[in-house]
Amino acid sequence: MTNPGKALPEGATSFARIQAGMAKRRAAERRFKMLGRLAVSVGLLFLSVLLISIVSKGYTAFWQTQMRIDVVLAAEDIDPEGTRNAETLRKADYSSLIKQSMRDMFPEVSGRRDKFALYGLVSNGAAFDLRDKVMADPSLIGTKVSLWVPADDDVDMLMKGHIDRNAAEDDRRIKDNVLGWINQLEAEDRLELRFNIDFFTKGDSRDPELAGIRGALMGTIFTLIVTLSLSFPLGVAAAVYLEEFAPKNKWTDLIEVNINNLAAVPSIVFGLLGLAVFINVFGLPRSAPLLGGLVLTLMTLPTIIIASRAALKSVPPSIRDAALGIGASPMQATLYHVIPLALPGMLTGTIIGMAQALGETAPLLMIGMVAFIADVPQGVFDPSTALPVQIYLWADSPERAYVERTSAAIMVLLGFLALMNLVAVLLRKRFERRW
Amino acid sequence: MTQTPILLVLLLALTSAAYYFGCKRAFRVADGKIRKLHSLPGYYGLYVALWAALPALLILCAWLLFQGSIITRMVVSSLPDAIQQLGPDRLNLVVNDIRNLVSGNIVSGEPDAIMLAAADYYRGLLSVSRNMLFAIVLVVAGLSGWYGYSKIRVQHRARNGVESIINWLLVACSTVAILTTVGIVLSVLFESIRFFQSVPITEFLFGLEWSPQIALRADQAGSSGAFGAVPLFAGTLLITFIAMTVAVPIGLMSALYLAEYASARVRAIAKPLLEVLAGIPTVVYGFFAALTVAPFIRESGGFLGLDVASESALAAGLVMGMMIIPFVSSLSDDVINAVPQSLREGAYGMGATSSETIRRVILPAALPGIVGAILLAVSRAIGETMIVVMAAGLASNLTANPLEAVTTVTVQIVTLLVGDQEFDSPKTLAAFALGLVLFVVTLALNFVALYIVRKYREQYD
Amino acid sequence: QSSRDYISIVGSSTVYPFATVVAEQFGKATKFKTPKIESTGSGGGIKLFCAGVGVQHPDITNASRAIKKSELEQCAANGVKEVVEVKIGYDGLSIAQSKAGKGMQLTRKEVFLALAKQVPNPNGTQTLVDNPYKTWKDVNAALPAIKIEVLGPPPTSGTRDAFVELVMDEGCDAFDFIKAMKKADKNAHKAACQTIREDGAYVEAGENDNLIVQKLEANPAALGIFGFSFLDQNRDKVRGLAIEGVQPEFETISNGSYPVSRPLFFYVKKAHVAVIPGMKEYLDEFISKKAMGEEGYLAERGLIPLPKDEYMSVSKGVTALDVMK
Amino acid sequence: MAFKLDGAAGAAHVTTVGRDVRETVGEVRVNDPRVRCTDVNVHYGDKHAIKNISLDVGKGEVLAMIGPSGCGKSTFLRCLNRMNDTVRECRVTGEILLDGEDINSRHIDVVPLRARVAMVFQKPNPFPKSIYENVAFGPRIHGLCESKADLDVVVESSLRKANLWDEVKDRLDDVGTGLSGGQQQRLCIARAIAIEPEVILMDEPCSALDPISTAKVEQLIEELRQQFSIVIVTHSMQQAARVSQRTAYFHMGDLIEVSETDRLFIKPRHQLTEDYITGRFG
Amino acid sequence: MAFKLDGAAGAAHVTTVGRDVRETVGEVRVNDPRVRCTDVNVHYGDKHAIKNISLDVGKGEVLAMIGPSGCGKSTFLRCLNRMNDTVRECRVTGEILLDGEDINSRHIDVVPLRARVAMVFQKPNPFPKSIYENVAFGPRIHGLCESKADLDVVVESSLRKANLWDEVKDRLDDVGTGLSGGQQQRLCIARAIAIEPEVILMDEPCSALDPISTAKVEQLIEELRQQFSIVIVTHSMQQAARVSQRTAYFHMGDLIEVSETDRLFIKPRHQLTEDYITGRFG
Ligand SMILES: Nc1ncnc2c1ncn2[C@@H]1O[C@H](COP(=O)(O)OP(=O)(O)OP(=O)(O)O)[C@@H](O)[C@H]1O
Ligand SMILES: Nc1ncnc2c1ncn2[C@@H]1O[C@H](COP(=O)(O)OP(=O)(O)OP(=O)(O)O)[C@@H](O)[C@H]1O
Ligand SMILES: [Mg+2]
Ligand SMILES: [Mg+2]
Ligand SMILES: O=P([O-])([O-])[O-]
Repeated sequence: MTNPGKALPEGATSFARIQAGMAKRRAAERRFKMLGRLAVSVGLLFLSVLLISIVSKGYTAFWQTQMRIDVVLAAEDIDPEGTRNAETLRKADYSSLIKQSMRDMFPEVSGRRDKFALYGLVSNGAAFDLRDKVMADPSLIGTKVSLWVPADDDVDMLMKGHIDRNAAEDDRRIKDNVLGWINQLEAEDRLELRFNIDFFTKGDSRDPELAGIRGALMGTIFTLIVTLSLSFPLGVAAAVYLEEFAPKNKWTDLIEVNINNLAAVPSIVFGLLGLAVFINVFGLPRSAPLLGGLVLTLMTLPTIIIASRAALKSVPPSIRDAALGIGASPMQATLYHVIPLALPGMLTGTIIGMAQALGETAPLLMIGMVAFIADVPQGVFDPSTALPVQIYLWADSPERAYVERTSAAIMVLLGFLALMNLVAVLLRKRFERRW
Repeated sequence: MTQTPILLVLLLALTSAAYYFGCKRAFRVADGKIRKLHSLPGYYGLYVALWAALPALLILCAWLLFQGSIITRMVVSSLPDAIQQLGPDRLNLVVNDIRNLVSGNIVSGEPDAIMLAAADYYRGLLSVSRNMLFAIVLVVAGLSGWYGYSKIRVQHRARNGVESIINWLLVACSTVAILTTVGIVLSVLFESIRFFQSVPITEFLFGLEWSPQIALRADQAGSSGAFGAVPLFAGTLLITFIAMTVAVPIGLMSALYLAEYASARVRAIAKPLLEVLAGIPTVVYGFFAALTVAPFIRESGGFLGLDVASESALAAGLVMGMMIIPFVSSLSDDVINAVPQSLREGAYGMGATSSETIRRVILPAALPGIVGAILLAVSRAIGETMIVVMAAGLASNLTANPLEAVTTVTVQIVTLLVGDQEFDSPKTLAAFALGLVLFVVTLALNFVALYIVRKYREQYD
Repeated sequence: QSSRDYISIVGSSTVYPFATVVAEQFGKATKFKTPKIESTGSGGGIKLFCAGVGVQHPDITNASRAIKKSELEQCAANGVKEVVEVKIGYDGLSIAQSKAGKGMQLTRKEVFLALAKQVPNPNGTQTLVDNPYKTWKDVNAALPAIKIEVLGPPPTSGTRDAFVELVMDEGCDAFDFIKAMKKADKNAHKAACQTIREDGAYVEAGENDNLIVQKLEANPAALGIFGFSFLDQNRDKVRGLAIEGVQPEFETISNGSYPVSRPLFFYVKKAHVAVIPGMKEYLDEFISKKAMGEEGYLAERGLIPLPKDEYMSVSKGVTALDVMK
Repeated sequence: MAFKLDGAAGAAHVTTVGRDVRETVGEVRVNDPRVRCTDVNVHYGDKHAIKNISLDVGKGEVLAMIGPSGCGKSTFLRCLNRMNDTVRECRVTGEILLDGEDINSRHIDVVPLRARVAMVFQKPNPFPKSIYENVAFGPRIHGLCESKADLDVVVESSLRKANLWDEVKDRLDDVGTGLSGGQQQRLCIARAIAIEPEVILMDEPCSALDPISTAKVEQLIEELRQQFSIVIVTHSMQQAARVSQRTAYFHMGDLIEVSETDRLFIKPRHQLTEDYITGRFG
Repeated sequence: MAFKLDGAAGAAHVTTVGRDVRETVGEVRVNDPRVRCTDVNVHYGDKHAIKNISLDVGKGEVLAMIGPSGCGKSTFLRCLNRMNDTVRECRVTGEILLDGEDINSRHIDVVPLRARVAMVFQKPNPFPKSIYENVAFGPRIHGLCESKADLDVVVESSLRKANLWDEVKDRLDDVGTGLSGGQQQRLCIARAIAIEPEVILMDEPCSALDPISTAKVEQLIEELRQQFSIVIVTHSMQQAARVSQRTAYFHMGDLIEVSETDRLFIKPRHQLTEDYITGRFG
């Protein structure tokens, strides 16, 4: 090389220059890496703050204060004719039996107001628990049984420390006399925090101590099954068509823009669409997971399509050439070589889309899934709600005890999310490779 | 209805059989020499299977779609005249009662003889229909399967046939997007038109004040009810902008870090964790933004002597940005990971540092995918509601100051739709108009984006 | 369409907590299924309700305001001709503040002065000027010198309408010249009384009352407007402010001495009563003493019961299924 | 040399007019062509990469294509099995007959076409799958093997023919992209011959190969020629001389000369050809 | 030949033990080494790809590496500027001194190292950017040019040296990936020399080049040698003979023989070398 430093000032070799610039570049490199690490940490930090705040608020909901009461199941109160007829047993006034047992425990309480407060110590659900017990085993009639029933939510809150015993009487929902009774019950070992099975096995209720997540969870599962089984194949198919097979013309441009645009449509508008099209035109039943699934499918579809297209785009053309060059049809090249390579990206899109669908409330509002539904749905046609709706509704309820249940429901939702994603994440890892 | 799964299973069995025999026949016509065939035997199998399944499925769907109304009509015509005179709405309730009787549900009162008879008739029709459906579907599947079967020749282009069917299926899948768009437009259009009849479209589009305080009626010209959408769009823009200034740097840097620097273990853990952020219900974010971030901003603002509203665009935008991090990070990470290793080596081989390689080689190569991810994130930010309702309030302000309260289009749509006012008031109708205008605006923006991306991509692709 | 063997209810989010309690009780105590209750907002509920007669349409809609005439007409146009109105009780609207706040006594006039967009000129002339007040002290020297900041419902909500009607209207009529406008120019009067300021002093919070409670807790200077049941549940965090010297309490609201409360309703489609299983029984459960009575379980949840005679007439009307005219 | 040249084409072939287009000298046509190209033009957007080329490939013939880098050899090669379809801005005109059938015609199905005219690319492009799967892919999709055992046989014999078997027999499950450059190239050759195409297009198949492997591949080409036609792009004139019967010299998109290989290297007819083979070019 | 061999290393170099490892014969060491490798081993996972190799690269020397495909030439070459760092399962041990400094040591920064020891890869890998940007990439990141005009000069001179200028001067804004195979290879060469490295590692730089371009590149190598050291992998023994002063013969991960090029081709010391260069191998 005759004049290597033509572009450089006299005397400076290019390596000297590189060396001179190194300190700055090294610093830039370090900065960049730090920024990356910082970014990931910020994201994770934020996540952990959220998680910690959720868990710390919600974990107590997995326990529930139960109260032991002794009930005299007098035959004349329940089944005076002794028929043991189911309808008779069902109609009997169990709540007065429970009231009686409360009176027996605190014979000194008198006055309508006080009695009223006393009865309020046990949950409204106790009478129904008792009824179910008697109907299951009519031989109990005529005996005195001792059973654990859920305590009222205020008692529960007190036991868990969410109501301050030392606050001024005016500042708490539990007045002094009631506090006295509770103390007495505690001293008699009649109050106990127990694992809250009902939370996982029951549907919604307006009594926090009876409210469970099962109905919403089942609704979510049904809804997401519909969503996943429609949106993944549809999304991938659309992406594959647009990226691999479609002629590039105005029409496909239009579809592309359309899809990008659908991603920006507010989710509640998809609810309007569901109402107008699926309910009013196709006559699908309101509030059904099938309907919710369809609406959420339309909502998540753009996410999956866009992610899948990005993934397909990044498969190098040489792979397609290789397959085509030995006589594979475009379909075969796509199926055997391109899609496997793009699958991680497609799965990411699905994970994110499903996560979004899992957390969405607004579109469900329009199609009747933001509702009080006590029965656990049995299929995709039964009316049901979904977990985020349950969370939303509980967060909006006045009763203090719903605060912890809201957080607990969020924990269940996140657990479900984690479970759902686990499969996808494992699959994605399997297909990931660099070449 | 409950028998449909059984029918589907039968059909599936038939289809599998069709596949099997298709393959077998292909073998036979080729005398066992596959290479004599035009396509792989599996394609012949698929060909026959598709013939067997598709027509039958079409009939099944049509049948299920129309069976209900036909049976209902027949039952209704069997009812006494007095009931038939009731008019469609009432009749519908009677039919519901009959249906409840048929399916053994609890009914409203003691059923009378007419109802019981009708229910019996209904039940009978239902079982006839079911049997006919079974017969027809299976026969059609058999016949059409046989047709496909009989077409198998050595030179029959089964692969092309199957592939073109698949191609049409793919086309159908991608038109779902178009149909959705049509559906959306139709479901907001009529109400929007009604809205524009009471509020001039120009006022709506260019009005600088949004204050649906007082229902707008003809006799109320002087009131302050104002439907100028500009502040809403400005608010949307502001919050989206704030969210993106959080999500894009953090998301992109995370993606780059995870794809290029992090060890496989860190990546395997951190990526799914970040994805959890997208799945946390927005109510949670809303509470977090309103109760933790907003007060923090207000206090630190007060500390600096700034006047910060207790509900600020900043709080909502920041938290929203956090929520959409995974949209940027995970999707970008995937496309970055897919950049061929040889490009990295090319840069490293000349003494580029990792960051230089990333910025100058990998990012440009992955750009189309990253742009897609960012557009998706922007879209998500535009469509988000709950966080803004809870943290940025509902008051519309035409401002670029992130420390003030603003509101967004979607927030207004939701609050207008679920509010208390009468449903034909301009307030409710405004929600539809907002939806429509937002749709059109984003559509236009997307066209612009497509154009820009195209132009920019031409340099690289 | 498939058959429906449960009651479908839609409507107000304010009535939702009460309707659901009744529904649950009804579902547990009878052989019928628990009704499905959607929380769609009063307007949305009435829209669905009025869409027609038939199983695909709801049987009942809850409302935190009376149905409007135009809506009833729309109903009739869609074939929903017979509608039974049921007034179920009152919802107290409380103005509250964090326990950490200073506490104050307010009058409706002061609230009006603090929140209206235009107020009578402080210099005494009988004109309206843009609201100049920054702190409560500006409004009334006896009040503390804290910034006016009130978290309240947005203009789309019925709670807001009620607030405007019960507080602002009353407050502004304390000024004679405005009151006089009512006769001359009804709309001007309405505009003067019902328009709430939009300069940030009144913060339009969402419809989530729990959130307002928590925001108040975080910001002791602010006041909040929300339903009485939330005040009741959060007495350790917030305190209700007395209006015209009356504290928001169960008793004061129920006996009418606390001025700010509004009636709640639900509307029944009479055509459905005979054919949807359980309709009659649900209505009976709702108007039973055990539910709606003075010591009924609804009262326990914060619904302010109807006065006795009103209760009697409502219950009679429901039993007879008297339709609205 | 075993095959006859078409008498008519013995003289210079006059291409249809075009001012900047050079006429081809030499034997463009053969008696019994497998592939016959007439007036083929290729444009990449504005760039006119192949200019009015007419050329035959005979049955059982090895045709070598030489010429300076960037002159259009690969582009022309890719026309022969319509690989240029996959390049968006690429436009091909003219007539290309395979066994008398125009492969550019609308109703031709490119898939069986490419199975008959297989291609080995200039840059090795193994699938990111196992070595076995790389080779087995073609036979699988074309249904060449009835059983796994058959397939094993085909994979092994293809890898043997490509002189790769010994190096990879113990690691058939490793990914193909983890091989050395030359190994990848041989893998791609093995992949192409596994489907037993009628015409094989090879774009510099030996560029990354050592002399021994090169010799093996050349030997393979000689074997394959018995049944098939082969078109090979090469930069090594020695190689062209060793393996081919006819050689075509390309220059900036023009086909300058086509002659019997021996003749072309010994007595080129065109000045440009002579300059190139004597190294005087450029 | 201009440079002296290190006396001590004149004899066979005894590598540290290892049963399956062959000893290298010939002049492993030189007097004034730029690069000195001692006992280098490379593993890809389980695969032992480079076995205990010791080798020097002298100042101002062109060292050619030959050997059958898959024998480890590229792998060894990639050790010299730590490119193997980028392969996840690759493990390198042993000592590699560049101007007396161990490049594998922890505190070495690979960035200036790779700027000093630049690499041209076996598979052309232009960036998906414009041709201009491809060449300007190095000078840009290393801050070698003050102004756009400077940069233009560097880009032009690099492209000229790589014999590509004439073909691309009108289309510097086209993407590099749209070039022909040989053009891409020359682009990669231009890209590497634009940063004026001290050592250039070339992995078969001429494999896709026609003879004329090859000659140009060889001439370039000759020029560069005045200042820098060059290690070149090639399959063409002629090329090795033409451009290099010393040649190393690799065989299945072993370095069999290193000799002055003339001597190695005329009088190889090891049986394997002889087999290979006479074509008797395999
Ligand atoms: N990334 C990798 N993973 C596993 N094995 C590899 C990898 N890269 C190379 N090898 C193996 O290491 C051995 C040496 O490879 P290398 O690329 O160094 O060969 P080479 O001498 O350059 O051959 P060629 O002349 O064909 O390029 C080969 O057997 C190859 O299969
Ligand atoms: N995809 C493309 N877009 C634009 N121009 C291209 C494209 N592919 C090739 N070219 C141009 O067309 C001309 C012919 O390219 P081709 O690849 O056919 O050359 P070649 O003869 O194979 O060269 P080499 O021996 O270097 O591989 C070249 O100038 C090249 O730059
Ligand atoms: Mg080429
Ligand atoms: Mg190599
Ligand atoms: O939901 P509301 O109509 O009561 O505000």
